[in-house]
Amino acid sequence: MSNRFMSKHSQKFTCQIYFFLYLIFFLCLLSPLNVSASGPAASKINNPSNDLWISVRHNTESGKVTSQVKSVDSTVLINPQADRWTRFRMTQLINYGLFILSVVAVVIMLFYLFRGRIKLEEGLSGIMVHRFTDYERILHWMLAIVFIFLAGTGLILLFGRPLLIPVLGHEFFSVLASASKEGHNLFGPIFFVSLLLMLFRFVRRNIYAKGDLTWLLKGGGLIGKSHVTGGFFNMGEKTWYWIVILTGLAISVSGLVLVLPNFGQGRVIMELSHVVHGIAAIILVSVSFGHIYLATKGTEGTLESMKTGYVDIKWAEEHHDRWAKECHDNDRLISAEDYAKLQGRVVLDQNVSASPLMEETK
Amino acid sequence: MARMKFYCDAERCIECNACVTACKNENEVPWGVNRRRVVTINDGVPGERSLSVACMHCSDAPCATVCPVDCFYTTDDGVVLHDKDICIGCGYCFYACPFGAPQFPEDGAFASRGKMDKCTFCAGGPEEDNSADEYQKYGSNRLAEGKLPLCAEMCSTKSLLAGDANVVADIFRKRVVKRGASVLNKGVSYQNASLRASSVGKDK
Amino acid sequence: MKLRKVSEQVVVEDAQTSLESNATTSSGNAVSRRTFLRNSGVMAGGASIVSAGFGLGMMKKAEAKEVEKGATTQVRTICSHCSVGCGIMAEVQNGVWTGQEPAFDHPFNKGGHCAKGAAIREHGHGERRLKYPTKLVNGKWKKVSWEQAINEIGDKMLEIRQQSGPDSVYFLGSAKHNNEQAYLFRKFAAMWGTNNVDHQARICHSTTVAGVANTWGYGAMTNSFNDIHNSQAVLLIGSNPAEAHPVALQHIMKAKEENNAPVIVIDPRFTRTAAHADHYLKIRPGTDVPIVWGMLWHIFENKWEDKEFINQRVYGMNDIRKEVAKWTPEEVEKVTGVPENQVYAAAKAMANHRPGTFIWCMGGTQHTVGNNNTRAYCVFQLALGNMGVAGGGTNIFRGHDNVQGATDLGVLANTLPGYYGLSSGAWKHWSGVWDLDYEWVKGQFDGGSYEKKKDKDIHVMNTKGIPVSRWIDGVLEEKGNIAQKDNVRGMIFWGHAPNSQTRGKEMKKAMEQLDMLVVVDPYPTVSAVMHDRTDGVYLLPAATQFETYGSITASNRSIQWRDRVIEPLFESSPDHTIMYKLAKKLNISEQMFKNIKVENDEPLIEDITRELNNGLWTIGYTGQSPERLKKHQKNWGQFDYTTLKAEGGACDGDYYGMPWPCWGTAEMNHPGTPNLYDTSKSVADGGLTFRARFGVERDGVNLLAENSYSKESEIKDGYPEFSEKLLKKLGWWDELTAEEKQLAEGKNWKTDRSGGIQRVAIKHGCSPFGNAKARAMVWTFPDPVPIHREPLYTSRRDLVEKYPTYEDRKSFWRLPTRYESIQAKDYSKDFPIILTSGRLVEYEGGGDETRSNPWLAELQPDMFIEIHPRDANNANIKEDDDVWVATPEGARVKVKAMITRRVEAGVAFMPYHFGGVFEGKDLRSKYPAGSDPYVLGEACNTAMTYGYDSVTQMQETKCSLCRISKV
Amino acid sequence: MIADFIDGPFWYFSLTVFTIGIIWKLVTIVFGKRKADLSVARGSGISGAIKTIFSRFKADKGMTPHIRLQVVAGYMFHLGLFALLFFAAPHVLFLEENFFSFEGMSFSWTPMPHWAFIIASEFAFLGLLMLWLHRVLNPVSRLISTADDHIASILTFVVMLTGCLALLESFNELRLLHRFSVELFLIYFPFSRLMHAFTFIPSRAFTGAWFGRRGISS
Repeated sequence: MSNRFMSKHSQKFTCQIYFFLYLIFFLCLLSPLNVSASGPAASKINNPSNDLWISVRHNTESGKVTSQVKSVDSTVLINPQADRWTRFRMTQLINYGLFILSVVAVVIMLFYLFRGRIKLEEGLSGIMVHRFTDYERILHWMLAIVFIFLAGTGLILLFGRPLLIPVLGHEFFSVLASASKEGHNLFGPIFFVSLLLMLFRFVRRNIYAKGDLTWLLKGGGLIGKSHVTGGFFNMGEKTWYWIVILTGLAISVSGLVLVLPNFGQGRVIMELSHVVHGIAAIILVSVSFGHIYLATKGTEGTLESMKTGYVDIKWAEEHHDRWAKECHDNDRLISAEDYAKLQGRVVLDQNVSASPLMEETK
Repeated sequence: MARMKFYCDAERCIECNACVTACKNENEVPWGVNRRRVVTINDGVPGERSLSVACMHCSDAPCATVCPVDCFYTTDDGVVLHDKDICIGCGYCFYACPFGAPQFPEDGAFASRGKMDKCTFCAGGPEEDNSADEYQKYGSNRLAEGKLPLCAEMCSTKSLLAGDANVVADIFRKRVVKRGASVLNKGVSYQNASLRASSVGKDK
Repeated sequence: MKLRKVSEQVVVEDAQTSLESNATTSSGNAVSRRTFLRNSGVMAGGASIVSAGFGLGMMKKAEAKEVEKGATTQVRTICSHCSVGCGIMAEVQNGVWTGQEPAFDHPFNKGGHCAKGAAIREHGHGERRLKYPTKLVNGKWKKVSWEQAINEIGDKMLEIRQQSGPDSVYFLGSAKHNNEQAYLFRKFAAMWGTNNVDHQARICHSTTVAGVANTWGYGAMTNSFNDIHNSQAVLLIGSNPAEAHPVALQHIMKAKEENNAPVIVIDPRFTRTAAHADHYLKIRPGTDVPIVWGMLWHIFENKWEDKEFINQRVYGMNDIRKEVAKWTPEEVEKVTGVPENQVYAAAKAMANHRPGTFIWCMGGTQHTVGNNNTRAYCVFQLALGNMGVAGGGTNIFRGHDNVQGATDLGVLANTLPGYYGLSSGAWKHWSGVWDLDYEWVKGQFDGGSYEKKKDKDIHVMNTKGIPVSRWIDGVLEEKGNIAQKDNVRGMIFWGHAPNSQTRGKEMKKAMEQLDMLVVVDPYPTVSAVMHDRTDGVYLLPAATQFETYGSITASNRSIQWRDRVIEPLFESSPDHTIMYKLAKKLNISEQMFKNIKVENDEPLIEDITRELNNGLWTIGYTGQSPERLKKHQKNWGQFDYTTLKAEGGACDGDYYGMPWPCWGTAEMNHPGTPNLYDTSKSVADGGLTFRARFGVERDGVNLLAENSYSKESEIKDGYPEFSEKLLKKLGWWDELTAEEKQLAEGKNWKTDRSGGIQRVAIKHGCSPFGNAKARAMVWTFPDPVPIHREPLYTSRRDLVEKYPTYEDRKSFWRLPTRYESIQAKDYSKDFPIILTSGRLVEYEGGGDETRSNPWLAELQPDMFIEIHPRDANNANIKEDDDVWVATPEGARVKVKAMITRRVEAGVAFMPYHFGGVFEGKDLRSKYPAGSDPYVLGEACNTAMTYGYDSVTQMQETKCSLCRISKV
Repeated sequence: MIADFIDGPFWYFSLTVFTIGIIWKLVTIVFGKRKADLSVARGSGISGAIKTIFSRFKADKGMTPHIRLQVVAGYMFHLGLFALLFFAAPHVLFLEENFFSFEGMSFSWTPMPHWAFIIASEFAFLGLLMLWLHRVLNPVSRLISTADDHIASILTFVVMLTGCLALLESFNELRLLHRFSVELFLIYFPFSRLMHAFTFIPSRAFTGAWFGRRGISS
């Protein structure tokens, strides 16, 4: 779908509408009703029809518009928004969306190539601290799984026509698309729910505090070797969190508007929701690339926190020095052996199984 | 190569809804799905005009442009049709169409949009012409029988015209000219006689 | 949990395609095209729009086998909705009505249809039809056999007859019957021995028939829809063809666009017709006479009238002048609310553009002064000389598809077929036609006498019956006050929607008081549910007009032959068959079907046609033999779109449908009369003069035409109606053949069954019924000169004194009838808003049929009332609010509010097609299972009030008073 | 080709395996040898059994605070799944057409409306995901889980997923996918912990009887 083609399309289509309307104007101008206007009393009688059809074209009639067919927007004769939405989706969303995503991907790849994996300066100590409870991790992974599923299906629907149809062919692609659409619609609400749980669970720890600014100034430690400070969550994580919450909510709400077609919402509302949905989704997906990279390949020791809920104290000190300090103070460090037992890597004996740490399950 | 078009003559349309029921009749469209509708502007006041609208079979159809599975195609007659075996009922065509032609069967809250349904210019679908399967999905295929859409054929006042764009245009042009000419012969129509009588005074 | 027959699933699925419905069926006939295809081995397609589950059937790719098509046959038939008479091409496949093609070559509609006509094929589904004879047994509907139903009904009728005389059974006929069935129905009543027989014409155009017939002879549309092509001006009053006769607009538009004919609409409501008019006058309901006199005032004032025409062909125009002189512009504006300049413009338009046609419908007829209105319209046309010319005339659009025919065939309480009246002469004539002994017929009637004429007893057989508009009172009125032996005890609704009649509340009471209520109809109708009876109700499923055949008369008097499209669905059977069964049960079939062949209980339609051909000489129903009618139908493409004349071809020279009068016998081959009273044609070619019906002179004034005569007339002046004597006087007697002479001896053009007199008269270019003047002044009516009288329930108390209504009548059509006693009381304080009613395009009549048609029902789901924004605001009503509409007689209806400027402030409008909800109570549960219409709603006539025309007992539905309040 | 295989032979095969498997399992459980209980009866075994079958629907008081998540998610999933299984319109029709139609007559029940279907499936998915994630992420449950548990969970998830992907009810491929997953599920069922769908009754009954006999309330 090249830009050139698109612009051609939209021009043609507008002409279409105008052709239709000019015909109507033509009729109005020549109908007896109006020729009379050019008759003797012309000065007194001006022709209301012209304005009428113009207002119809812009869907701004003043008079009452009715139709015996009672369905959504059945009284809208011409919806001028439709054309704009079409142009937005075809020339902007698809093209720029594809552009942004690929750029982000490339940038991360380059970053990895040049900066490589961010190792812990002092390496792993084996001493662990507890960071996330089971519930928190369950939430995270649920959101993650659902998000990836939604992103995948969503992207299929958005880019499928230009990218996949040539490969898969119409029939098979529409099978895939149908599945994607149904899945997308069905998992949307689950995403919404997990997002809300996420919001409540983590909001307290993600309120910006002092120190975050300096983190920002130091570029989160990515730039240069200098050391950055951070609490339980550092500036970067907080920002990511807020991006997820805000775009997520935008996506969810607009999504619900689209997925429930029959609460009488008009086409215009749906078109707008779709615009919001698309833009927000592109943002979230592209940023998530970064998150996924940093949490897995990007930095050493991070993935651990979401896998087991425990992190190496060294990792904590490096990325969340203030929190690490707390842990030291409250003496929440766990020896390598205990950790091994907790993870069930060595056979448990009675008293460990009764260890208070089991309470972590809460 | 003919280009099929609908045209509704607003000076003649009286909102009798024959086109709507004719469509239901010919294609047995279920309750709630209306491929064609009549819209009345300025309802109940002088200047009231009605127009019958359905799919306009645009030369460069936005529905076809946005369809994520590319299920639309344009026939040699310039009729815009879609393939229900490919349609996934996403509703994008519904957003893209300025005329509100695409219809979706809905069943209560959380309705999953079924396959899109719209005016086919009585030209059926991709299936074999007039096959039972085609009828099941798209309704009848009158074009294949050399007939025009029933809505236009049954219009009570011959307001709704359908057929080759040039022919339609000719018919309409003739009409307009006639309207104009007759006015010129007979002087001012009585639309405004009352106004004149009041303003100019009686010409006894 | 549900168990169901697999065989039923077909229908259930089918129902889903049109609507979730519990339609069960007892017949394989009732299938739509979808199911038809499915039945022949097609699985629902993968993309089936019906989203049902995914059992193998639904989910497998459609294994679409090509249906082995039984040859598709095309059947020519006629739309059964309004009186335009649109042609229909039905496509039938293996006995199933699978398609409908436009009849492009049909002269009336050129393939065009309104919403109803375009949805007519649904009759072939009949999902919500009454499926089998049903009887109400202590509150429950019970299926019974035809035999049992007929027997029980018959026994009850005989019992009533035996106890209270034949007049206690009321025969309520229908305008939906074809001519043969209508005629048979009237004959049935005669054989039974009562004049208590009537049908919708009473409440639709009876005032037209009376008023127009008494003005110039015949009470029918004088020209035709197609003839409007010739009109230079079109005036519509109390008529909304855009909704009631949409196809008529096809012709009006032609005149408007090609002749630049000004289209003028006079109506209390800015109708869809008005929206397309050039000039619109919004009058106060019930002020038709003033507005017409108001226009005439300008015409006389400016000397625009056609003096020559008036001198030659009009009697009593001077009396009119006197009356019109009173209607100065000021007075007109005061009464009608229309300012002078608008009235002037309308008058000028009509005067400048001649010939102009004058169209009216129920807006003019349904008033206590209905007959005055219709006569005023006629006078207006007479004054402009618009009568008897192409493009002129009074084009009266009738309502139902065959209301014209049913009227002509005398399904009326005051006449025998052909407007012969009820005189002994008339009875003798018909006894002759029926080939029965007059005394036997007389014997069938009640022996007593209800009325006296110059203190001479009049036999019951010669006294008018109770009109349909008043049957309620026939039941409820004190026995002593009715001029009849006993109250009405048994009602037979043979194709009538009770919700098309006013005073619903009293009707409910009446229905409950009856001994027996029989409904013969394809649908249960509101008659089945509006009452709270628990037994004594019978519903007999009649076949629709597409399941039988016969002739019908369109509004323009053309008679068309309607072919059978499909066999009767379910257990229904054609009306004439049911009539025969009942007649047989009542032991009158012998006489009734003396010269009609009956094959397994179905009388032969053609024989009936021939019999009525042999009797209706007055209005020339004699030339239209079944053979000629069928020939016309087969060749309807050969008739001219404007003149209706066939040039060459099988029907060369004929006018389409041989519009009556089609003089003489079929052998005479008269072409029919396209435009009545048109002297520019010879009578033999459809020309005519005004009928000499009212004598030759009055108080020394000549009533015959003066040097005006039809083309090629050998008598160059007026002449009286032809009779044996006149022929002898003229010396034309010997031109009759021997046989003709034998039959014509002592007879006149009406009663001579040889047709000789008519033949000879026409041979000499004369109209058989003479050549007279039209009566602008009808001295036999309560108001010889049409005058304005305020409605009974009027909001203009200030005008009551000057324009009072009539005095109450002691006995009028057997019943006491109230006028001034009602008008005396002032209701305008509590009921400030004028209430009027009318039609919607999607529905027709009582609407039971159309509301049961999903394609139509979807378009009009709610009963509503149109209210002006001012009134709405005053009552604090918003769009779509539920409102109570209360009327002075204590009835109230709950409807949705539609706020619009269509109606003037102080006026409200309701459509009258709805039923099945009564004063807010939904009656859906009371319908027999599966036969409830898709759409139910309050019947506007539940609230409509008392008021009847002073001549014909036409009901007043167009102006009453109401109070509108939010629920 | 494959379609016919899935709709035909394989369907019947899986059905047979399923039925026979179930019956065999239950039989072995019910009529399996058991040590005679020599203890002196302090109460009725029957009543204990019946009591326990129902009492076990409620989580143990002491445990509740620790397993709130599992309980909530567990109920969401099981109830949702039950509704989907027996009241989804397509399933009702399928069952009617394939199991409950005998010559001319057919038996069916009112399916739940579309919206209810959606809600039910949302619940089921939410519950299943939570449970499985808990199984993976909680060290203890991870330890006590075997491959069987994971396969069972995933298989169930796949069945549900494919079902929902085919929601438009028009692409045969998707229906086949769903059906195929169902068939795998059926074959796997009798030989896995999925049997708990049937066995939870006898197991509870036995424990209940055992306790009841000893007069232990459970």
